[in-house]
Amino acid sequence: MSLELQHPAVAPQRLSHQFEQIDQQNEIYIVGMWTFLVTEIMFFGALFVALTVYRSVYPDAFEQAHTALNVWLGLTNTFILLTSSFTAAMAVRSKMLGERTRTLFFLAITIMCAFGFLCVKYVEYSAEFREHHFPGPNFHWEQPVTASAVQGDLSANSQVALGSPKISVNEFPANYQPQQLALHKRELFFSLYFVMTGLHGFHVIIGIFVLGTLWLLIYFRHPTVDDYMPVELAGLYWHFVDIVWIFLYPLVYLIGKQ
Amino acid sequence: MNFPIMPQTASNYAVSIDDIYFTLVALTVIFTGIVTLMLLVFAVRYRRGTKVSRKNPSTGNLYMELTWSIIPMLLGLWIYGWSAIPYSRIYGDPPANASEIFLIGKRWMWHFQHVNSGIRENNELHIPVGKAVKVTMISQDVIHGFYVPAFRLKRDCLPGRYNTVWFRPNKIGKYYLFCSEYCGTNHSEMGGYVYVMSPQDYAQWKSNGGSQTLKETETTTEIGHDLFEKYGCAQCHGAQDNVHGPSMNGLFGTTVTLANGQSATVDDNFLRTAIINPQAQRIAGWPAIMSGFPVGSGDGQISEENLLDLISYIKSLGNSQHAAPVVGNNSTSTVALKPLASKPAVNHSSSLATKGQSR
Amino acid sequence: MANTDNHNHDSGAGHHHVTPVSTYVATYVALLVLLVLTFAVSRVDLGPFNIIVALGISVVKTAMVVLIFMGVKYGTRLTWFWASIGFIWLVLLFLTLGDYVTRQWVHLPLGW
Amino acid sequence: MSSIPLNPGALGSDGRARARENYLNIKHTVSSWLLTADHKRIAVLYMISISVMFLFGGLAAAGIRIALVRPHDTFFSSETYNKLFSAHGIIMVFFFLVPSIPATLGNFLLPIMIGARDLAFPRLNLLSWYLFMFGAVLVMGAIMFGGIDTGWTFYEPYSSVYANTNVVAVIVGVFIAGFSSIATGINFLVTVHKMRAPGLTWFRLPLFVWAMYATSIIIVLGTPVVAITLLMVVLERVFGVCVFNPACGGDPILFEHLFWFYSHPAVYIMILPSMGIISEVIACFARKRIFGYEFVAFSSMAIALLGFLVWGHHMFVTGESMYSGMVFSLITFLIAVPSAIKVFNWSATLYKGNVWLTAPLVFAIGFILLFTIGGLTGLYLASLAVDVHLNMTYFVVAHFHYVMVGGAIFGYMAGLHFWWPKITGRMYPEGWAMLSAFILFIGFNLTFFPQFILGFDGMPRRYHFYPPEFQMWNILSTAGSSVLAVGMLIPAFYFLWSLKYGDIAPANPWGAKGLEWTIPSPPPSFNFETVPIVTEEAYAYEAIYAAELAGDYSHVEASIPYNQEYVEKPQSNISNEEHQ
Repeated sequence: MSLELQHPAVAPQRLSHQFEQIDQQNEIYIVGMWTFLVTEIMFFGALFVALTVYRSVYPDAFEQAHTALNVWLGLTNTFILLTSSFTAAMAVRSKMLGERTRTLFFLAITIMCAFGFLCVKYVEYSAEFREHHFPGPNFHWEQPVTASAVQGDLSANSQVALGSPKISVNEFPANYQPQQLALHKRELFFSLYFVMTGLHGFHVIIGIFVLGTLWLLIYFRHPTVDDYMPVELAGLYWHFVDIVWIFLYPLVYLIGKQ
Repeated sequence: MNFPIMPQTASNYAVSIDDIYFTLVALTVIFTGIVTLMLLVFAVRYRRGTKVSRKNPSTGNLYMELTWSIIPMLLGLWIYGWSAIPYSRIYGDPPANASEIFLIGKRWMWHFQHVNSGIRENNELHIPVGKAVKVTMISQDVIHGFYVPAFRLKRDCLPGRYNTVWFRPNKIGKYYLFCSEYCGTNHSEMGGYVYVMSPQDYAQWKSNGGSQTLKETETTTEIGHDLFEKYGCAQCHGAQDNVHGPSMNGLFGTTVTLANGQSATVDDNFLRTAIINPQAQRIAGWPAIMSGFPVGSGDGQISEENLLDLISYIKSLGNSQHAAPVVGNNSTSTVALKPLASKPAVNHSSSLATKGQSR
Repeated sequence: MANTDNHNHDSGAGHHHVTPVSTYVATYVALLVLLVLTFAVSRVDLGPFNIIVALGISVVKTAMVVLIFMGVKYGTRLTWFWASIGFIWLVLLFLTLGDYVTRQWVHLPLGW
Repeated sequence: MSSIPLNPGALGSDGRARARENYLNIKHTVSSWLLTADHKRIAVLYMISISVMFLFGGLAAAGIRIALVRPHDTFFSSETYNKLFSAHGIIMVFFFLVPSIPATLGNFLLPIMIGARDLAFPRLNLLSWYLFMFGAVLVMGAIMFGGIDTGWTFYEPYSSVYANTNVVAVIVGVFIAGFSSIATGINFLVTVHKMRAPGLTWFRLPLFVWAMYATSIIIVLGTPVVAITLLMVVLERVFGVCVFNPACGGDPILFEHLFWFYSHPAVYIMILPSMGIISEVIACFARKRIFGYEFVAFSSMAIALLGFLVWGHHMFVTGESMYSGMVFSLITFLIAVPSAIKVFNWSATLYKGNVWLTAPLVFAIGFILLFTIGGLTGLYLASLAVDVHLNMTYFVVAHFHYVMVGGAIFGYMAGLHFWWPKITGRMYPEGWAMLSAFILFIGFNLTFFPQFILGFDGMPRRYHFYPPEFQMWNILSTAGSSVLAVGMLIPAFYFLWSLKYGDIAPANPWGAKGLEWTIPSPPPSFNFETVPIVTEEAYAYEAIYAAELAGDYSHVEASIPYNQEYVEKPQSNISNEEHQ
């Protein structure tokens, strides 16, 4: 087995039976992972197309609906994911150089960031559920009255939402009734919001599972992770999850003018 | 034993579409013939053991490749251009004098409303020969397909959006009407007949009130007028009350600027959305005080049928192009407004401006 | 099993490129700056340019993550190919928008 | 797998032949099959699975044809009829046609054709079969216990709101099978890119490999889109989210856009591999290099790429923008060009060949004829105005059956016969194969040609009841389908028969070129003892052609009778391609 590597400190690798050379094997893994990521791009891409179409058809409804989202929590989550992407890249680098402790350290931070992301997401989701923003028969929408509602005053908002519809019938002519159904284009926004962020969150959970497994394997010095390739591939996946969020944040949280 | 080769031809499109069709049939026969002949002749003539000349076998020739790329391509482009013309007529704007018919598809029946006579019929459509007909269609549930083979005419009937198609029947007769888009259990039974009648027969049919089953004498426009009052539309959209909402007079067919800066043409689909979900495309300059009327049969809801009636009424208010100055609060609307004298302004809605939803 | 040990060094050796820590840190800082910029721009009303600027920044951020964090910059031509084809193909999917844009045009006078 | 000896074809030390180890007899346990990472065994597993699915799909089709004998059928209720055609479509499209050639012949041959020991990711390949089986079992269960009545297109809002059948289970099954297909696609792409034998440049690749490559690109780029679209239907049904439902402003046409973004290219997933097979078969039995190799190769890629730009031609009448329809129609006409190039190049290959009329070649000629008709009738549907009349009628049904049955299945049959000796080590009975080819061709045309006329007459598809004047054409079609069924059953019987009683196949029964014919039949577990080095282009039949014209047929290895002891013969034509 020939190992002629550019970097003197790079850890040794093993060759599978179907390959001839270690370089070939490495490139195959990387290209294979990228091909998988291409399918993921198309997977999320279809949702982005749906978002773009509906946003262009119902610009105002989307602009109104998105005010219910908490921009600051979204910003926090973007920050968390960018950080985790950085630490994931560092973990791959450390693993490539055979620095076990540093690898474990950076992987741990990446995993913690992923958990942090999910915690923030949990806070956001529970607020949306409290306000009946989840699409379906219980969907309910109220136009935020003040700018403070936009700023994430969750406790105040939730109390209002739990009560009866704020707009009472007697403020309108007798034959003119407020209709929740008329506001359903916002349900469309929230459907896309939940599907897209939910699917992204699902990818984060898979990422935690993969990175956590790697962490354990490296911790217990399992032979399958002598090679840096598993960490490299998990890193590629994790960066992809980050990229999806890089687009989700401006397109879902920052619609139109604030 | 009955082996029909082609359907009846009874509309202005039938002949032009058949021309393209039979040209394609000819091309198919020619090309399939060439390929079959080549394959069979070569396979038999050059089969193993035959004593034929096999000198200079070729494994590629750029000119031949170009020949059999470019000829099919040119033929294809010719057919493409030829067939795009009737297509753009079928789904394009109808002639101005076309009589209008509303069509509501529901599982599993077709419901027609003749706009100018108010006659309604189910699964049957009676139209006079030689007169252009525009069908505006919508579905109450799933996607249906309005299909009359004799007219070579098909259009999907979508839920939530109007589709239109127009045609001019040119042969008296009784023709099949099918649902072409799969819509559930009794999909194959969702059909009926289109009766193309002579003008005299049609006039008599019309004076008899149309189909025996559904006698309606009020026109859709008249029903729409009643609904306009019933739903309280007139309170804000009446003749002169341009404070809370744009007047409907002369609105149809104009181009308006929306609150989000885009411009839109006021057509059937625009009005439909405006009634169901006004905030989705509010005309610039008007307060966001109107709550929509969702489609349904409950309180405060409006049926697909009534929606069409309302739209028919609003259309009847004309699409005047007078460049009257825009009345209203700092409106950027380009709507031409024509005062309608007879309708009294409803004034108890003034409280709406202050109490309505704010954006 | 690797019986051909006279293999070409150029082909796959690039994967062993070890990016300096300083590059990663610089990229990270740049990403954070762009994030703040995204947020700041969304607070200014630029009309239709809000979305264009936001998408532009996202594209730049993505490019940085793909090229540096994911190491495509040092990858082989094949990696470049597969890393770009997904994004290119996504553009085809967005041709769907053509339908929505042109649906309004049905009332254009066509001359008959 | 590393315990398997790498030199399985060797003779015993006494020079006498012993039972040669191959991928079939190396281990006999059930687990050695179910946990195998060998691409050849996985191909066989796939072959068995899709044959079973084809049987189910065929039974559903028989039900449809029985119902359509009478204009007002009383044998089935309309619910049952709707479930039958839905089951037929879903099974045939997602569980037979899409995996048919890539997952069986492609899986078996692709690594061998490029001189690799296995695919790049053998365990992913096995996972792909398990995903397929899981999806298939789920879908079959859902169809058996309740069924689904949405049609294979799952159009919204019928599928999300109105259907009250097992939509969720079926869609989840299709979704999972989609990932199986994606796994295969990724595997093929990476394998073709990185695992070709030394000397095997892109323009020396067999055209089957080109076709598989083009197919894989479509799978990888298209399948995720339909997966997420169908997932959204499930979410609409289960959680009440609202993406395509018009009740909250959703657009059912957007569903159609996203659905056809995959499902139109999916047609090319079905037909491109067949085209690859036809190229192999025609070149082999004409004893000639394929005419215009580069054009055939690039036309595969052109079809794959252009195939992604034409999805809107399924929606001319739905309310898609008129202008959008015009663009999609134009590109659809352009895609006819690469198809025409292929057909003419195949025909030209036969010219001045030394044509050996075997069953694979007869199937291949049948393919070209039927595909020509299928392709040309596609132009009727691409013509905007004509499509307004023909869309959603039996014309469409006839057209895509000409492409998918006449195309994909005839191609699959050609390939199956061509490589059957390689896969099983046994020859199929030639006479029966010829007979079944002719029966299939006649039965097929009798079944589907009347449907073109029915379609032009205006009979809509998916109709249980129809106007009585269409009855005679339908009776003709049903009669044809029974002939077709006989034509399908004959191969099923003789293939099974040949497994035990067929003549033992030599390494290269056809005197064909290509790396797969240089190794024994059936191939050893690791395909090649040493990595082959390729020094010539694909289909270098010149020497064989010259020899045959001179009356020398010695390169065609005679079948070895069943009772003779198998002795491996020295293979003269290997030495040209392999330099150790």
